[in-house]
Amino acid sequence: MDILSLFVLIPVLTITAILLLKDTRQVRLVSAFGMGLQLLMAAVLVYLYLSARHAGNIDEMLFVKDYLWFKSLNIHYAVGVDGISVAMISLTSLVVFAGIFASWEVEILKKEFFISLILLATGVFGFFISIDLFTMFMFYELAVIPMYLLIGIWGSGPKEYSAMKLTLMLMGGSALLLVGLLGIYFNSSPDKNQLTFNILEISKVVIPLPAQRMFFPLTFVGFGVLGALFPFHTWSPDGHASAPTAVSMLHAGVLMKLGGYGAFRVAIFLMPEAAHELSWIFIILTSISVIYGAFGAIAQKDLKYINAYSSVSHCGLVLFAVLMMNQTAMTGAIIQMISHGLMTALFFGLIGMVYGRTHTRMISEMGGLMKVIPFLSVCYVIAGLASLGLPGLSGFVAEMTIFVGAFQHPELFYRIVTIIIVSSIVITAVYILRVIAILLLGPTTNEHFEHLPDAKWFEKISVITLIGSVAAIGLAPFWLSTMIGTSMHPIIERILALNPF
Amino acid sequence: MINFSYTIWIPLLPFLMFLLLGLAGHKLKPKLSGLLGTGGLGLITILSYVTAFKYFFTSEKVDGAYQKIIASNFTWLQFTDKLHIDIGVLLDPISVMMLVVITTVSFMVHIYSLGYMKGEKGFERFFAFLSLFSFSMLGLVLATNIFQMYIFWELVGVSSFLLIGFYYQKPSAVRASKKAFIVTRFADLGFLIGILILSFNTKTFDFITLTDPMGTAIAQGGGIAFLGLSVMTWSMIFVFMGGVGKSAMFPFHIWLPDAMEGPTPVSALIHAATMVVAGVYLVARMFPIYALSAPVALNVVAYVGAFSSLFAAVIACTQTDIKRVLAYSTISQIGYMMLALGVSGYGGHEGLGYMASMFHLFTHAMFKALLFLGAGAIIHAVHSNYMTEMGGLRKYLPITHITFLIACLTIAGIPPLSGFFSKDEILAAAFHSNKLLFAVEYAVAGLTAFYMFRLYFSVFWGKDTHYSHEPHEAPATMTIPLIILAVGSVVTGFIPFNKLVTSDGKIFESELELMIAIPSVLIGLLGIGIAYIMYRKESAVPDKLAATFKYSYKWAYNKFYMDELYLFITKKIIFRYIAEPVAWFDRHVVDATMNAIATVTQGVSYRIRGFQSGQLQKYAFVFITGAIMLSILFIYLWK
Amino acid sequence: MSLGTFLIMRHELLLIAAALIVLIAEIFWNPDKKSSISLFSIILFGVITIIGFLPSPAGPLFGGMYVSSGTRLLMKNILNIGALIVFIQSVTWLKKEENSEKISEYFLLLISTLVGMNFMISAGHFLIFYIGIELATIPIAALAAYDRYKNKSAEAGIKLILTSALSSGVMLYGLSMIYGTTGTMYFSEVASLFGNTSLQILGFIFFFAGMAFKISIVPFHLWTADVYEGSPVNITSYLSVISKGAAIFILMIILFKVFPIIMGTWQKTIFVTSVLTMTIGNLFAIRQQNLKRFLAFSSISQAGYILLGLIGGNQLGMASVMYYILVYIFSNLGAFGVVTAISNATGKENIDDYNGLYQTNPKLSLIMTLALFSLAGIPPVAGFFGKFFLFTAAAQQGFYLLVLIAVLNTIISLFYYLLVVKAMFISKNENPIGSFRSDFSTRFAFGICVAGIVVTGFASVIFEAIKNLSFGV
Amino acid sequence: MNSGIPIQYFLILATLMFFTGVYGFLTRRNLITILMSVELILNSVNINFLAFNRYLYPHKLEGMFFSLFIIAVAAAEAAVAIAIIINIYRRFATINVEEVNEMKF
Repeated sequence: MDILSLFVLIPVLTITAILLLKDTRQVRLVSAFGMGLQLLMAAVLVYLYLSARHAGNIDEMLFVKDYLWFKSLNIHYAVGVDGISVAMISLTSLVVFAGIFASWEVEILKKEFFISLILLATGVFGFFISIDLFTMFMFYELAVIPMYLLIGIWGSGPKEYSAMKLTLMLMGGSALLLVGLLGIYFNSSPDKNQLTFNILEISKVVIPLPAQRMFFPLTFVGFGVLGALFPFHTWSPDGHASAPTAVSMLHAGVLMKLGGYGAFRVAIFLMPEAAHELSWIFIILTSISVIYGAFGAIAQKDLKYINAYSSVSHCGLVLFAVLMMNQTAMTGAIIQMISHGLMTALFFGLIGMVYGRTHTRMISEMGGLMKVIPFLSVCYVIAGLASLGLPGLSGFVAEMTIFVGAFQHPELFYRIVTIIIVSSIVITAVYILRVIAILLLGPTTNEHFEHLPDAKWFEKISVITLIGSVAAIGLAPFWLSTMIGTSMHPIIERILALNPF
Repeated sequence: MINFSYTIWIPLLPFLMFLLLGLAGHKLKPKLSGLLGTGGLGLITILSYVTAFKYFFTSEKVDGAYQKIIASNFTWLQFTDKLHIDIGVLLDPISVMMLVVITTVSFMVHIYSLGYMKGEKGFERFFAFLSLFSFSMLGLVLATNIFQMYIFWELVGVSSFLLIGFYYQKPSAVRASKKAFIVTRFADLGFLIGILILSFNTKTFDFITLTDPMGTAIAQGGGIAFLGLSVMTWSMIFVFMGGVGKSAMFPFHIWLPDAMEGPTPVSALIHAATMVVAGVYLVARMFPIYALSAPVALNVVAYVGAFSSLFAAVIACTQTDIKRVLAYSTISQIGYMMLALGVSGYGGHEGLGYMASMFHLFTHAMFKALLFLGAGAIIHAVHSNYMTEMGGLRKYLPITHITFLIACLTIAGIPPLSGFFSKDEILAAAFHSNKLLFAVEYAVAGLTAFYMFRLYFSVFWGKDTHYSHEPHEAPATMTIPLIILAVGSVVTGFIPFNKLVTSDGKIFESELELMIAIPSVLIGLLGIGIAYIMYRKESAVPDKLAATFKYSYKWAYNKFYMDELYLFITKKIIFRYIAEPVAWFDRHVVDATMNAIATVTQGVSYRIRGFQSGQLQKYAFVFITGAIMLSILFIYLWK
Repeated sequence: MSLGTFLIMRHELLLIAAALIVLIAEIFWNPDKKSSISLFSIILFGVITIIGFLPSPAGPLFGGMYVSSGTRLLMKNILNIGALIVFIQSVTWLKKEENSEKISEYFLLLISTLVGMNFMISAGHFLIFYIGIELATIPIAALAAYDRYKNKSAEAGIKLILTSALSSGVMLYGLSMIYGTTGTMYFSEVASLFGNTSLQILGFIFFFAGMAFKISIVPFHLWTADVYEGSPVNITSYLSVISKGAAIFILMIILFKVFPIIMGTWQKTIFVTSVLTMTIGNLFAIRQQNLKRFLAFSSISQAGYILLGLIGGNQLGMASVMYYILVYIFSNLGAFGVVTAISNATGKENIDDYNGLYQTNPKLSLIMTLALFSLAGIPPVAGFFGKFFLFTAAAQQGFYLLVLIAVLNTIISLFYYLLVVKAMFISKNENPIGSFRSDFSTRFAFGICVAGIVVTGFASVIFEAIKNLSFGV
Repeated sequence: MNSGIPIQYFLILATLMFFTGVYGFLTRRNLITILMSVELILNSVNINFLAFNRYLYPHKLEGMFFSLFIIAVAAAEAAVAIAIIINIYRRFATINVEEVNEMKF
């Protein structure tokens, strides 16, 4: 059994175990065990990957396994992983592990909650390990549907409305994506009976330019909808605000990364000429979503809305960097995905814990929590500093790589847009500090928030795993950036070979 | 080659101390954590003294110039093949001088805080933040490349945010820390843009390759022009913008007076000696580029420095809170240093301004720290910040009184003290290159003497106010640093800076120009005299004077309404006219279009529900017309 | 003409035999155990379905009027599977006292419609085709009016019989035009003699109108909602799945074999009608409250998607249509099964009555969710694969615009499918439908449907088998 | 041999009959009359088949067979329709087609 398919098998086994469980109390223990095992597997995978690379294995994808699925359409269940997907898998396992512990006190329908949560995780893991477009698309859609139930049943506020809006918009994105994939499939090789869905084989063939011009926007916008591209981001604030803690952690932390990763791996890697040609439209859109998201966050009153808008801004940055199509910017985009994934999961986790205690998310109603719940407040400050790019935490590494990379672009227009994007670090600082100042510092305004219980053990585990990984990337980014950089190299070579700009 | 690899411990030790106190601080007894912090600082002070001695006196010089020694260096993050961030230690005259300054002042502040902060609730948190600050400041100073400097630049910003907001219960402290962080963050944005432009053109971050006069960076600096100025000038102006933010020069000075909300040792350490001079250090570090390939930027530095010093000196004369007076005097003194750098040339005697600025930085650190710690002792005794509520303290606080007097005399530029030598060098440098700036600085020297002694007389002399309870002299741990610093500010005047710290590392001869020294002493005495008349004894002269210049006094007192202007910009413009419309736009336009699609489909489905009328004959009618329409379509219209 | 050659018609012969056996059996059955007739006829039909899968000789009969080939056998087998599930689901309904004495008529009529469909599918001559289609329609009209004690059933019956009569009239008019211009009614000869004259296109369009009535494609679909709502639930499921499936199969065969010359025209016709069908089907489905009407409009929009497979006119198109109909059978019958079970137990058919269903009977709501997700085309259930292959077939011929419209329509369809899921899982209800335990036959039918939904997706062997058989029309 | 009436007359007659039948179907109130109009449509198609067969392809009798079957099927259809109409009369007490529309929208 190849190691990669284990990543899909373990969650499925966990789900079946939960199904067979009678007593609902053990449900969270079983899922914690399952996801803990998954985290362990991720660590093993990273170790194996690095040792394989160390031993001089230089082919693009490692641990490649290929099972024929539908012979007539040449669809394979092909799995393989390179530095980038290993990084994404470790991110996902970390966030899922923290998510499980953040939802320790779910009351209604415990079993169904954990089943849908882990189903979502299966979809995401499947997406990251597969290199066959069809399997990738199947896992992509599999990951979106549990969101409806998770937000609809366990959410708060206008949960039906936002659950429906979120699902429809994301499925709308995947609809465009389907047409894009079919376009790529039917142009994937000159002679008709060699058509393939396999990314590696398609990348060896130059898709004719008119086809690229038609299908690149479709695919990029299809993934962009999930990656919070500007006009299609409106599902994110409502969706996150009414989702339960763990769900918004998983969604913003991991699911939105599917969009960025997909845009990079499918849209740009397979259709570089069209990507380069049409990139100026999407550069404008993504830079709007960065600045727009940051400004939007300043004026919000609800904690979750602030974080939702900041996720729009950070994910916009990812798409922006991916479009720059040079080695540094793309590596920066991947690191930004990982760092933002961890940070936003941390933020949503903490917001959920604060909401669990004060039962309100309006920052005006709360104040001076530092004295009342010191552990959570300190973690919140650390999360805030990480998200505004303090050196020594992962935000800085990601953003600096993107800015320096984006600034290496030969054309002046791209460099001027980069300077506009760089100003987003100030706006981020404004809204982060605004929240920290109102929420945590200053005297306690609300009398019945005088003595709230501080973090329980499972909350501590969830928060510490995330802070630990954020600090690890921040302090020693070398291992991560080289891991991603080396596997970015062949991709960049292929892109530059086709259109040396 | 002397082995300097141990110097990596100088920044590393405070970082470990920060981790120790930060994580395990609340478990240790406050006393122990305080001693741990101070001990750590003491150790690295000794280390830096040893390094300074070995560097200046034992390491050999290549054709007369001190060498830039990379003690250790490792790649932290690889961007492109040529651009990568390294973390390491670079030793050269200004960085070793800064090492000495930072560690000395920090050590003094640590000892002082043992006394000042005793009994405070967050005692170990305070020392943890102090160690974090020392780590980031040392890291900044020892940076081998511009990106490492940017990293520690941000860390310094954050530690100042944490320290200013130490009393997080006080809303004013929270507001002040937030303001400080955002203003400096805005300036750091400029610094980052400068780095990006610089690195794009010169393809490197390292200081050595950048600042090497014969190197490629400077040679092709004048290259691609963009909107009139050469790209190198643009990058230097942006980099200087970062310096302006951190050193509280004119446009971004508003955060420094509010930063006084933090505990006084913090103000002494950060807002007098170390952090605020980071801007000066940055310009000094990049000086070869400024001087050789971006002279326009150097002029900008000079004029910003001059204007800030004049502007701050005028405001300082009207302030009543003693810490705010000292804060504005700091802005004014740093304006001095910036001016000195601005008017200096490169190499040999031309670099007099550079040497003078570094010299003044060194001496200013000593006596300004002393002034702040003295003010701390006064506030500690009287429990109030305002001069108006003090008077005749010389009887109650003898040691503070004497040390404070020495510091005031130094800053006023009275001969035997260090202030006189360093300020005189600056005035000489200014005189040789730019007469207008010399005149401005000359006036500022007078003003400085006036407002310092206004402070001194109204606190220690003036009316004998009766205090609610007997003000007592500060305990030993607070007075010892005062004495040491007082001795320091006396002795440092005689250090031959022209042999140690020069723009190109070579020694050059410079003697005291009496032609400038005498007038500067005279203007100093004049300032003291006026202050003596107005404030020595209870007198109505100051109020009468204030009445006559009613408007200008009111304006100066309210800091020329700069705070209100910034508040207006941030609150009104950014919040009301950008953030809220964006949020509204997102809620009512982008979101509304998505909902509109849904409502349109619902509307259409409502309107066409009539088709399904339940009438059999209507169905048949649609059936037949459908068939006929299709056949017409495909026979005639759409072949 | 040895008797052996008649074995080619094995499917039809077996069905006729079964019909007669059921008819006669009812006479000899002792009156008080009347309900066991349904069990007997289901077993009988089950045997026939299994025999259907045995390999059998293929070739023309009656001088080319009756043609049997591998694909057509596969089509017949798919229909048999669907019919078997409908039979099993109708056991509980037949147990009701008002239907007790007309159980065998029920089976007789259904099996006769199946015979009609089999003849229709293996027609080689328009006459056999006409007889088959009429034999398939008229008994269903009688079945629609089966429930004598409900107004709606009678109304459904009259609407069905009159509109189908009209449509067969229109179709015959078209056929007469085709006969007039080509002089023959044999499929093969018509294909060779067929030209592009406007009279012939008129004939084709009128013929297509008749077929479109059966598949309920938009301009001709208005009867569907009322008949589905009025007639008893099992007949509705039979109508929506088997009769529609058979009509699609024969339309596919005729388009590929008889009218290849005017491929351009019929591809354009399908393009127009498929867009209309999907959009209007979805637009009407959004507002429905009654679940039977809701599933009616959902089946109309599903017909729109199936047309995408037809438009290709290639082997992949045919295979994906057949595969999709198999998946459609399982998912639609799964959904209808739940509706049947609940309406038999409580008589409630509105979506609001389904609020909070998950609290009381979770298994039923899970089956309903799986069926709806399969209809919406969401992984991991089979509907996703079915829809994907349909879109691939259409995209292969370059109809990317149509695929885009279809894909956007799936979002609207996902909206109203999720409305039902929302009702079951999310909406609160103070008196939800009481938890009840349906009898063995319904649970067995659910078992088959769920197995079908889950397995046909992943098991690629099913699609590959269909692919190899297809295009051997 | 085709001395008598040219084929066009038959075709025109058949088309006229077809559209009168359709008109009858759409306008008449009474279900029975609607049924009669359907019969009209089917008979018009018979005429068509017979005319084509007789005039254009006299040597083959396919048209004849076809119309024979149409007549048989029309009869079956009418029988079932009338049975349903009787049932409607028993339920709705009317056979006015407008009143038989409980189900709509």
